[in-house]
This record gives sequence, C-alpha cells and structure tokens, in this order.
Amino acid sequence: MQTTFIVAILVLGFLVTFQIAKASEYVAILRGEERSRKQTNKINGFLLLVFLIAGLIGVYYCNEQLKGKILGAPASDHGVLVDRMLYITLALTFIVFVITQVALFWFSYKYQESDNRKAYYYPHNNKLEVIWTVIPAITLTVLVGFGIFYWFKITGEAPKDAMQVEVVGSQFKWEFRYPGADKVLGKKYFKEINDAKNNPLGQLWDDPANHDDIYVSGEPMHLVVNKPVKLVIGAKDVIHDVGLAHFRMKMDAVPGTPTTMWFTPTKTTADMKKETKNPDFVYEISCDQMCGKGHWSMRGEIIVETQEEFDAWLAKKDPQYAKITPAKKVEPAKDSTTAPAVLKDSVIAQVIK
Amino acid sequence: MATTANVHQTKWWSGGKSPFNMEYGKLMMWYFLMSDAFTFGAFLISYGSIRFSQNFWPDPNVVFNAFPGAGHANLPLAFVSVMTFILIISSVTMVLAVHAGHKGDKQAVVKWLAWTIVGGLAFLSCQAWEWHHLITGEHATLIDGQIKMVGQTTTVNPWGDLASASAVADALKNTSHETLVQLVSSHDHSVSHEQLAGMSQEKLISMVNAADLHIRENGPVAFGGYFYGITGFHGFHVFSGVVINIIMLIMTQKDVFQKRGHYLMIEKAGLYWHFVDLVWVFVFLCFYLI
Amino acid sequence: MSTHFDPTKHISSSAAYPEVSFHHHDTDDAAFKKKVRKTTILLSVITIIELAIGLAIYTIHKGENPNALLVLMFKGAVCILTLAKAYYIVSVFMHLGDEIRNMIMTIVVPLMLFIWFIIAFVADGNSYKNLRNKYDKHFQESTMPADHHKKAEEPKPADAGGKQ
Amino acid sequence: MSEALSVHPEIVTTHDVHHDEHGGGHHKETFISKYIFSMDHKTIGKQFLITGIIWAIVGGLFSVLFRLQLGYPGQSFPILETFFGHWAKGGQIQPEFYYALVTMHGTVLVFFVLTAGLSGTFANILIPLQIGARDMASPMLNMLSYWFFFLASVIMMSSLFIQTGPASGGWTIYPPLSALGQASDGSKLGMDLWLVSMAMFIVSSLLGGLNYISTILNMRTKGMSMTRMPLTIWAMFFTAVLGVLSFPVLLSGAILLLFDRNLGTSFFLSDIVVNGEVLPNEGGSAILFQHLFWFLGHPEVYIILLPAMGMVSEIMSVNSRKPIFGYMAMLGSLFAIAILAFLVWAHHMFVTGLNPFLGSIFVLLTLLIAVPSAIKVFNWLTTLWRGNIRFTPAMLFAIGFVSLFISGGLTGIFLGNSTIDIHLHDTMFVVAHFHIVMGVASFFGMFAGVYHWFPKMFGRYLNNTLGYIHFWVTMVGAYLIFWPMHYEGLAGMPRRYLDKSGWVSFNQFGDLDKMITVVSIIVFAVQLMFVFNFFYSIFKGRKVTTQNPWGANTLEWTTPIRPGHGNWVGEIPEVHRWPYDYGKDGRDFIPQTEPIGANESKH
Repeated sequence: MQTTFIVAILVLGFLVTFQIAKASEYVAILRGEERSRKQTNKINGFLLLVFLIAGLIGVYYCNEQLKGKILGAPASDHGVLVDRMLYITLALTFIVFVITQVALFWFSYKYQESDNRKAYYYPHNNKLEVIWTVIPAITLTVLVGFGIFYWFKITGEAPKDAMQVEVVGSQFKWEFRYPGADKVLGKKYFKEINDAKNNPLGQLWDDPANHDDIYVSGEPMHLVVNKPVKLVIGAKDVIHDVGLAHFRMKMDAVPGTPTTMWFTPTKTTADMKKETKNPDFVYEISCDQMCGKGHWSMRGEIIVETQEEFDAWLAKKDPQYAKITPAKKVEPAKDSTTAPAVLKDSVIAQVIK
Repeated sequence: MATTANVHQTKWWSGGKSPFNMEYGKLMMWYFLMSDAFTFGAFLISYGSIRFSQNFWPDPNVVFNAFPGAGHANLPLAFVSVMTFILIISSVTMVLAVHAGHKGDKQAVVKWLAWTIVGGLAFLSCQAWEWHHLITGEHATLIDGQIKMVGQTTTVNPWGDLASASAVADALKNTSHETLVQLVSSHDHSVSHEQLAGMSQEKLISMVNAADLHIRENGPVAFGGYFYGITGFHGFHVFSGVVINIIMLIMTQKDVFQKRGHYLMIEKAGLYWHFVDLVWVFVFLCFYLI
Repeated sequence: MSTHFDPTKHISSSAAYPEVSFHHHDTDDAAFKKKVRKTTILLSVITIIELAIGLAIYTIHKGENPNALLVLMFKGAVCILTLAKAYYIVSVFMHLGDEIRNMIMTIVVPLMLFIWFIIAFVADGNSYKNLRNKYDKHFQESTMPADHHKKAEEPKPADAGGKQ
Repeated sequence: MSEALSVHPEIVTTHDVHHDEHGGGHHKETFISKYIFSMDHKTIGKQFLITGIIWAIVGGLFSVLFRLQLGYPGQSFPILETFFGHWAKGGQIQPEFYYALVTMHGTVLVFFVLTAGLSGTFANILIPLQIGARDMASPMLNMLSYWFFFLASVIMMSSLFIQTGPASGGWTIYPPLSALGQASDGSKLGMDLWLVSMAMFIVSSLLGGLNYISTILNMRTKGMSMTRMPLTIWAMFFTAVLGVLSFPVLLSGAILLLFDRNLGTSFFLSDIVVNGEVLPNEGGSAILFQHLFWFLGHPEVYIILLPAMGMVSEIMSVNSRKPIFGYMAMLGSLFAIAILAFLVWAHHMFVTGLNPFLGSIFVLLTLLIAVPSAIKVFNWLTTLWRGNIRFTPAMLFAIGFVSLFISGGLTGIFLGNSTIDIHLHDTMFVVAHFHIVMGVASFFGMFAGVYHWFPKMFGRYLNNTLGYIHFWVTMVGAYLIFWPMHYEGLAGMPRRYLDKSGWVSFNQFGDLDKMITVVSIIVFAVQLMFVFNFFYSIFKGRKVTTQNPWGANTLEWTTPIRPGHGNWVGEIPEVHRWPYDYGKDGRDFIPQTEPIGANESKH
C-alpha cells in the first residue's frame, strides 16, 4: 500500500514536472529563445554560486556531524603513523579542494554570459602551465616521501621479541593459533585439515614445534598491551582480510600464500571502554575482502590486556595436540626427531595414520 | 601553435593521407597483432610469475625428450626443434607468397601458400603427437604417499624432484597392486605380466628396485596447465592461420585478387602467420629452453 | 572480412598524392630473395645455438655440482638470442623494417610496457615464494630441490630420464 | 576505400557507384540495414547509447535495491518478494541476492554502461564527424563490434535469470571465491556466463578500439593534422589505445579462470579446503589473478574517464566562447595519464601481501598521476576564467564533472598512498572515491555529451527545463550520497557489508545510511526522467533549425542537420586551423574550415 502510494506520488510529481517543462519550452519559443536563454543563464549562474556556498557549509556541517564517529585515536603505534599520514594528506588536499572548487564556481558565476563582455582569447601561457605542473609535483613528492617512509616502517621486520599469533580465515570465521612455550608455530599442510580429527588447521603432528601450539577459536584473540605482535595470516578457502579498524591495520588472508603484519597495541580493551565510554567496547576483526554470502558477518574479536591477564588466560588453554595424543600409539616427539629430515612430512603423517 | 608543432613531419601527419603510408586494413592487422601480443604476453608472464613462486620447476630437457618412433630413447629437445624448423620454414614460404603477391604472380602465390598450409598442418600434427605422448605416457610418481602411474595432465605433474629412497620405500606399502605389477614389469622382463599379477603385495615390493626406478614426486601442477593452455592457445592460432591461408588460397585460385589488382589480403594473412611464428619463438623459449 | 568500403579500387588512383602508396619498394627480386635467404639461415643458426645451450644446461644439471650462475648466464643468453630472432622475424618477414619510421614507432613504443609488466609480475612471484618459504616450512621442505638439503641423505642420481 | 575517401574527396562519387557493385542489403536501406545491422557509424553509436541506457537503468535499479537493504536493514519490503521470490524471502533482501546485486551493479555500470555506452557511443558518433571522414575505417568490423557487445549483453542478462543467480563475488571476481562453486552460489553457472560474456565484450571492445585507432590515424581529412584534432578525438584515441593493450590481459585472466573452474588446472588455486572438502590444487597464486585483472582494471578506469574528459574540454570551450586553455598541455596530460595508467595497477593490491618494496614503486607511480590530473583541472579553470559562459545543460554537466573530478581525484591521493591505504583499503572510502571520480564524473561527462550532441544525433533538442532539473538534482544528490560516505570509510567500515548492526565499530552510521538511500532513490528517479526526456525528444523534441546551433568550430557542425551515411554531401571540407578559435580577433568563433586570414593574429 505504502509502496503504491509512493509510486503514485512519484508518477504524479513526474507528470507535473514534465508538463511544466513542456510549457516552459513553448514559453521560451514565444518569448524569443535568445531572451529566455539569457534568463535561464542568470538563474543557473546564481544557482552555481548558491551551490558553492551551500556546499562549503554542507562540508563543514557534515564534518561536525560525523567527525565524532570515526573511531577516535588509533590504538596502535602503527595506527598513529597511518593517522598522521592521513592528516598530512588531508591538510594539503583540503587546501587544494577549497581553492579549486571556489575558483570553479566563482568563475562560472562571475563570467556568465553578458552582452557587455567579450570572452578573452587566451589559448595558452607556458609559464603558468609550468607553475602548475611543478607545484603539484613538489607537493606530491612530499606526500610520497612521507608515505613511503611510514610504509617501510609499518611493513618492515617485526622486532625480535614480538609475540606471534597465527590468524586463519575461512567462511565465515576466524581461528587463531599461539605458538606456545617454544615460540615457534609448528608446520602445517592443508591436506591434513580435518575437523573430525581435531586438526582444524592441518598441523603436522610429527613436528614437535606443533605439540605446544594452542588453538583458539570461537573466542577473542588475546594480545598483550605494549608488546609487539606479529600476525601470520592465512586462509583456508577464499581470500579474506584481517581488518583491524582501531589499530588501523589490514592484511589479506590468502589461501596458499602466508602474509604477515605486525603492530604494537597501545591501549587495553579496558582503556578503550573508558575512553569511548562504551562498556560494550571490543576490538573487532572485520573481514575486508569479499568472501561470500556471509562476508558482512565475518566478525572476530580481540582483547588487549596486560601481560599478567594474558598469561593467566593462556595458562588455562590446552595445546591442540593434547586432544589427539590419547589416540596415538607411538610417542610422536621421539618419532619425529629420529625420522630422517628427508622424509616428506605428509608421507610421515600418512604412515602415522 | 597547433600547426607549427611538427613542421618536419607535416608531410605525413597533416591529414588527407595515411601517416604510415599504409592501407587501413593492414594497419588494423598490425594493431590487432599488438593486442594479441598482450594476450600471449599475459599468459607467458603469468607463467613466469608462477614459476618464480615455486622452489622447484621441471627441467624441460627431462620432460621433452621423446621422439616419434624412437621408443624410450632420451632425445631432449629433438622433436621440438623439428617443430620449430617447420614453423620457420613455413614462415619463409609465406614471405615468398606475399612477395609473389606483390608481383601479381598468381601461380607463385598459390604454390607458396600451399606450402605454407602444409607447414602449418605439419606443425599441428607434431603438436598433436606431443600432447598425446605427454598425456598418455605413464610415469611412476610419488603422490600423497603412494606411487601412482600418471601422465602429464593439468592436475598432476610427474616431473617433480626425485623422491628419496626412504620415501619411496614407505610409499610402496600404500601402492596399489596393479601399479606394483607395472613397476616391476617395467624393469624386470624375466617374469611375465600374468605371473606378476598373481604375486602378493609383499613379494612385489621386494622385487621393486627402488634405486633403479628414479621415482619422482608430483611436480608443480601449474606446469601442465600452462603448457597445455599456452601451447593450446598457440595451436589455436596456428589452426586459424591455416584456415585463413586456405581461404586465401581459394580466393587466389578464383582470381579474386587478380581482379582487384593487388594481393593485399595475402599480405595481411602473412602478417598473421608470421605473428604465429613469432609467438612460437617465445613459447619455445619459455617452455623448452629455460 | 570484406566490407562494402573496399579500399582496393582506389589505390591505383592515388597518383594525385604520390606519397600515398601502399606498395613496398623492395620489388627487386634477386635482392629480396637474398635477404630472405640470409634471414632464414640466420634464424636457423640462432635456433641451433639455442638448442645447443639448452643441451648444455641439461648437461650441467646432470653433473655433480650444477653451477647455478653458469646456468643463469646461459638462460640469459638464450633470452637475448630469442629477442634477436623476434627482431628478424618482425623486421624482415613482417616487413616492419621497410615501413616508415612513424609506423615502426607505433608498434615498438607500446611494447615497452612489457618491461615493467614482466618485472613486476616476476618480482611478485618471487616475493610470494619467499613468503611461503619463510612462513610455510612444510612447503619449503617438500618442494625445495634435493641438492639443497637432502644431499647428506642420499647421493644425487645421475639419470634423470622419465620412465614410460 | 574509406582510406582513399578521405584522401580524395572526389572519390566520393566512386564510393557511391561502388556500393552497388557489392549489392549488399545495405544500399536498399531496408529497416534492417538502416537501423539494425547498420554500418553507419552514427547509427552504431546510437545503438551503443540506447543499449547503454537500458543497462544503466538495470544497473541503477540494482543499486536502489541494495541501498534499500543498506538504509533499512531488517525491514521488510513485501513488494520485493513479489518480484524476486526466494531472493527476497519475506520481503528482505537475502545475502546471496545482495551480493549478486552489488556484483552486477559494478559489472554492468563499469563495462556495459561506462565503457560501451560511453566511449562506444561517442567514439562512434564523434570520430568520423570530427576528423572529417565518411565513416570508420572498417564499417563492417564496427558493426560487428556492436553486435558482439549485444551478444555479451544477452549472455550477461541471461545470467540474471538462472537458478543459482549471476556472478556474486564482486565485480572484480577475485578467485578463489569466483573459482569455487562450493564457496558461493554465484560462482556456479553465473560465473561461467560472466566470463563468457566478458570474453565477448572484450572482442567487441577490441573491434571497436582497432577501428577507432586506425580511423583517427589514417583517415583525417586534408589539413586535419594531429594537433588540429579536437581534444575529444585525442581522448578517444588514448581510450582506444588503452583498451586495445589492456583488455587482452583480462581476456588471458578470464581464460585461465575458466580453466581453473572447469578443467582442474591450478593457476589461481592453492591449498584450499572449502566446507571441509580438501581440494587437490596446489601451486597456483590467487594474487596472480588480481595482477591480471588490475592490469586491465586500472586502465579501465581511464577508459571510462578519458572520453568524459575529452568531451568536457570541448563543451567547456564551446560554451565559454574561449579556446581551451593550454591545448598542448591538455594533450600531454592525456598522454601522461594513458602511459601511467598501465604502470600503476598494483595500487589496488597494497594489502594483498605485496612485496613492500614493489609496493613503494607503485605508490610513486600512482601519485605521479596526480600531476597531469592537476594540470587538466587548472587548465579547465583557466578556460572558464574571463569567458562568456552559456549554461546549457551540457555546460552545467561539464562544470559538474570538473567539480566531481576534483573531489574524487583528491581522495585518490589518500588511497594511492600505501600507508593510508592500509586503513582505507576496501572500506566505504574507496566506494565513495571511485563513485565520485569514475562513476558519477564519467556519467556527468556522458550527460554533457548527450545534451551537447543530441541535436547532431537526432536533429532535435532535449527539453532544457528537464535538463536543468536533471543536472541540479543529480549534482546535489551525488554529493549528498557520496560525500558523507567518506566518513564511514574513515571509520574503517568495510565495503560490501549488508548489515552493520552487529558490529560495535561500524553501527554508528544508521541514520546516514538511511539518508543516502533516500537520496539515491530520488536521484535514480530523476535519471528515469532523463531517459524519458531522451526518448520523448527523439520524436517530439524541438527541431534543430540551424546547422550550427552552439556556434562551434568543429567539423560535425558543417554536416547537414540530419547527415546521411557518408556525413557530408559533396566534398569533405578541408581543415585550416585548430578547433578552438573562439573569441579570436573579436570574432565569436571561426570554424576549422575557414582558411587563415591575411591579417589574423597569431597565438
């Protein structure tokens, strides 16, 4: 009913508009096309000026309305760099934006057709053109310089003491793996992935580095505040993307190609709850790469906490290996150390099975 | 200002004539070939990208070492060099056909076009044999912990790294009886196939001389995809080139060009044919040489 | 391919503008044939050299200690020879060398794009290999050629021929 | 022979005689040969335009539908279920439907509307008319170009009606999602149809592009040197070059993807476990496809934008009654943009794990594009300066184009900088950016072109009043829709999210999304009004009575008001000057055909 009503209104409005338009065309012909053209020219010239002023006010108003909603200060060290770069660029581009838009609409208004003026024949001016080639070039050199400097800082090698966490995306969930006491993530092979065998990540059990690896899913990833973390990112099925809006970080999760990112969270979740005055605040992992029908709901959470809290949380976790050990006949650690390194892991895994 | 920009070239660029001294059809053919070069380029560069993302890539000399009628002799690159020469020679005959066209010599055009078509068909036959040989030739390959007899397809690649003796020993345990029979009979001709078929799994394993087999792992499977994809796409070009040449031959026979007073169509067909040869030069480089 | 606009009728009538001529000038039969013969021989020789290099690489691979640098140099040489071949095919067989400069430029200049095209794609492929080797140890161990880390375990086999 | 035509106007007569020798259906001028399988570049251009308009309605309608979901998530619109059945169960757009809509919206508008509908239309109509040729180099291939496009359209359209729906992995169809039917319904038959349709589209685009290039190079009338060509033609020329060199790369990618989907190859697939099923593929690279895609995809942006730039330059000069400022600089910047377009593709892939060093080179190359873009903007501004401006609807759209190009171009500087792109990649900021700079701006260029050349196409004018309403609503609407969207992106809100209410970080924009939806519906309605105006005016519009209604210099206005096939009656005029002698020596305009006067001042 409502829809019909809206459609009816639209059709009616359209018919009225069309009749007016048709009539105005006739009126124009009657009054002389030249005269009516000059009149509409004045109206449109004026409207262009109105658009400029209203537009600039609108830009200001929009900013007032929305600036509070863009997540506030970044919660990681790299986020600070990203934001700084963002504001440098914003400052420069905004100046250019205002100057060029004002010039565009002002010129349009000022130089609208008039019988008193003849257009000025001005085909080129090499000096001017050189000036506005060089100035943007210099400005952009500055932006590129800053940009690449920060880029290398952000994508450079993670510090040696960074903790490692593996993040694996699949339709439509995130899974995590902590390297355990040895600080080494064990080897894995995708053909070993088997939920029924308690091996959701395809860990190769003959690699002793896997035995203390802790698998976490269905709950938030835990990170330590002010401690660099390096995420080793992978995907099982299609491309996903680990998007961390509050940390200003992002990296694709590509099946078959491991990717990484590192940063240092600088605010605990508790800090952020206070800062945002939102008791439900939580760091979120969004999937930023189209990954299928559940893409929009592929949500993960991160809790940033102190070292003690983190240790307490981790201590409660059992390594994934513990879940499969009872089923095993041989003592795997020994087995894998004695097996010649030549052997292909998959082959060994096959044999063990 | 606009008029003074290119004084020394005004003769060519000032309009009213072709700046290239060239009829539009030939110009379009050239630019079509440019775009086609980007199609092939993209294929070959993707191949390069994948190849550089792998630790191991099969040595072409190992893959392409067969020759029709030569049985199991190891003749690396022999057959493909024959193919290459066929294509070069067919390119030469095409040049001569185009040249004959310039002179308006119908008989010569017919003669050289016919030879070009023969060359093209010969090349296609060679490619058919090579594909057939690669797909049907079976090689003992270590795949997923067992030994299988596979050909070169888009999903398996029998040209991986040599498998270690211990891996082979482990894999033999998982290998099917039939494959074991094939393995043994391939190097032990003293026992008949039927006898082998009657033997037990363990007996067969003990008869396999793993060191002698040089069993390879499953190599990068993208190899097959790219090889068949790109040589197939090239073969498709050769095929369409042959079709075009046959049409040209018929048109020449029917004096179509004679009536027109020129053989420009032959020239355009020639450009296409040479391009096919040109692409082969790069396919040859990427798949067979490096 | 034929259109109702047939250019052919009017080419002969282009005498008013003598520079508009769509005919090649190398109609001198003997010289042309000589050029074609020369190019054919050149192409054949280059191909033979390429094959020889291919076989040389094969021999090096079979040897005890493959010299990676030497192989790389050989491969580079083959690439250069291939470019030479391509040059002769385009320039002589396709007569691009006989066209006027304008034409040659419109063909050659866009091909320059291939330089960055190739560099970027290959560099990217290589960078993904490095990522995998670094973060996917299983991938590295299962695909790295034997002579890098398996050598201690087994002697490198001499014959690499496939079995039928 | 059209070659020879442009060379010797006197051969025109031979041309006519010649027609009859071939005796094709063309010369009998039946309905079919005149309007359907026409070889007249003007008719083919109109065919492209009308097909493009139909596609634009379809693509625009898709955006209205998914905007409904975005503005009113969770609300039920029973009418949707009436029309779309299980795709909108309970009147709510299902996720599969939503993704099919966004994917098809992107595909349709980028390729079918803004590539074929924009550059296909105006390249066809303007190239022969403005360079002084009777038709394209090869009218036959030109006709085939349209019919391949038509075939591509039919295939793409058919994919909308199959059980599993059309492709729905985003218009960039990244594998593995697009390669695995198990991962998404849209990656089943719909994806194959998408790829086949694109292959046909690429063939069409190549046939067209080759024709445009050889026509522009080879068939200019006497005196029409390259630097006397209107900027429209230069823009079309670079557009065609971009298409001819980059579309084949997409074709390669599409073929490889088809193989991966149907023949078990592993070009783009590796290490995949989908829904618990372990796939055998190893060794491919999912990112490789993105390289191939963006090697086309980035030039594609300029394929869309350059024709609009060219037409805006021309229209701006005509209506300012002033020469375009810095013709050579405009031309040089077009050239620079065309070259750079090929070198920067991987800036769409900064966060794919791209090597940081390689990434930094792409940053450098990308931001270089800002220099020629800035030159163009400043030159447009200077063209307006001290002009005597007539605000025809075409001119208003041209001014709107410049405004949008500035706004969207500047946000490109954010995204091209890899550091900022880490945060903004794949957020609504990207959506806002490219819709302004490539979507709406190109549409503005297209509208400008339609309003300006409609009299040439149909011998009638579009209704002016409707034109002004169309402009103002679209202009205001475009900014209302896309300006605030940047803020969603700055908040990190990912694109292609159909409902953000479950997110702590992104649920603060509900009202904004409602506003955007309402505005986009209004804007869409006004576009329908334009379409009505278009078709109404073809038959009932005010008739054009003068040969040169805008007082323009270029050659198309020297043809009859309704030119027939062959464009000029009698000889093709010779050209004596550049096309921008407006306001020179006190004269309002001096057509290109007028010889240089003895006392004429130099510039």
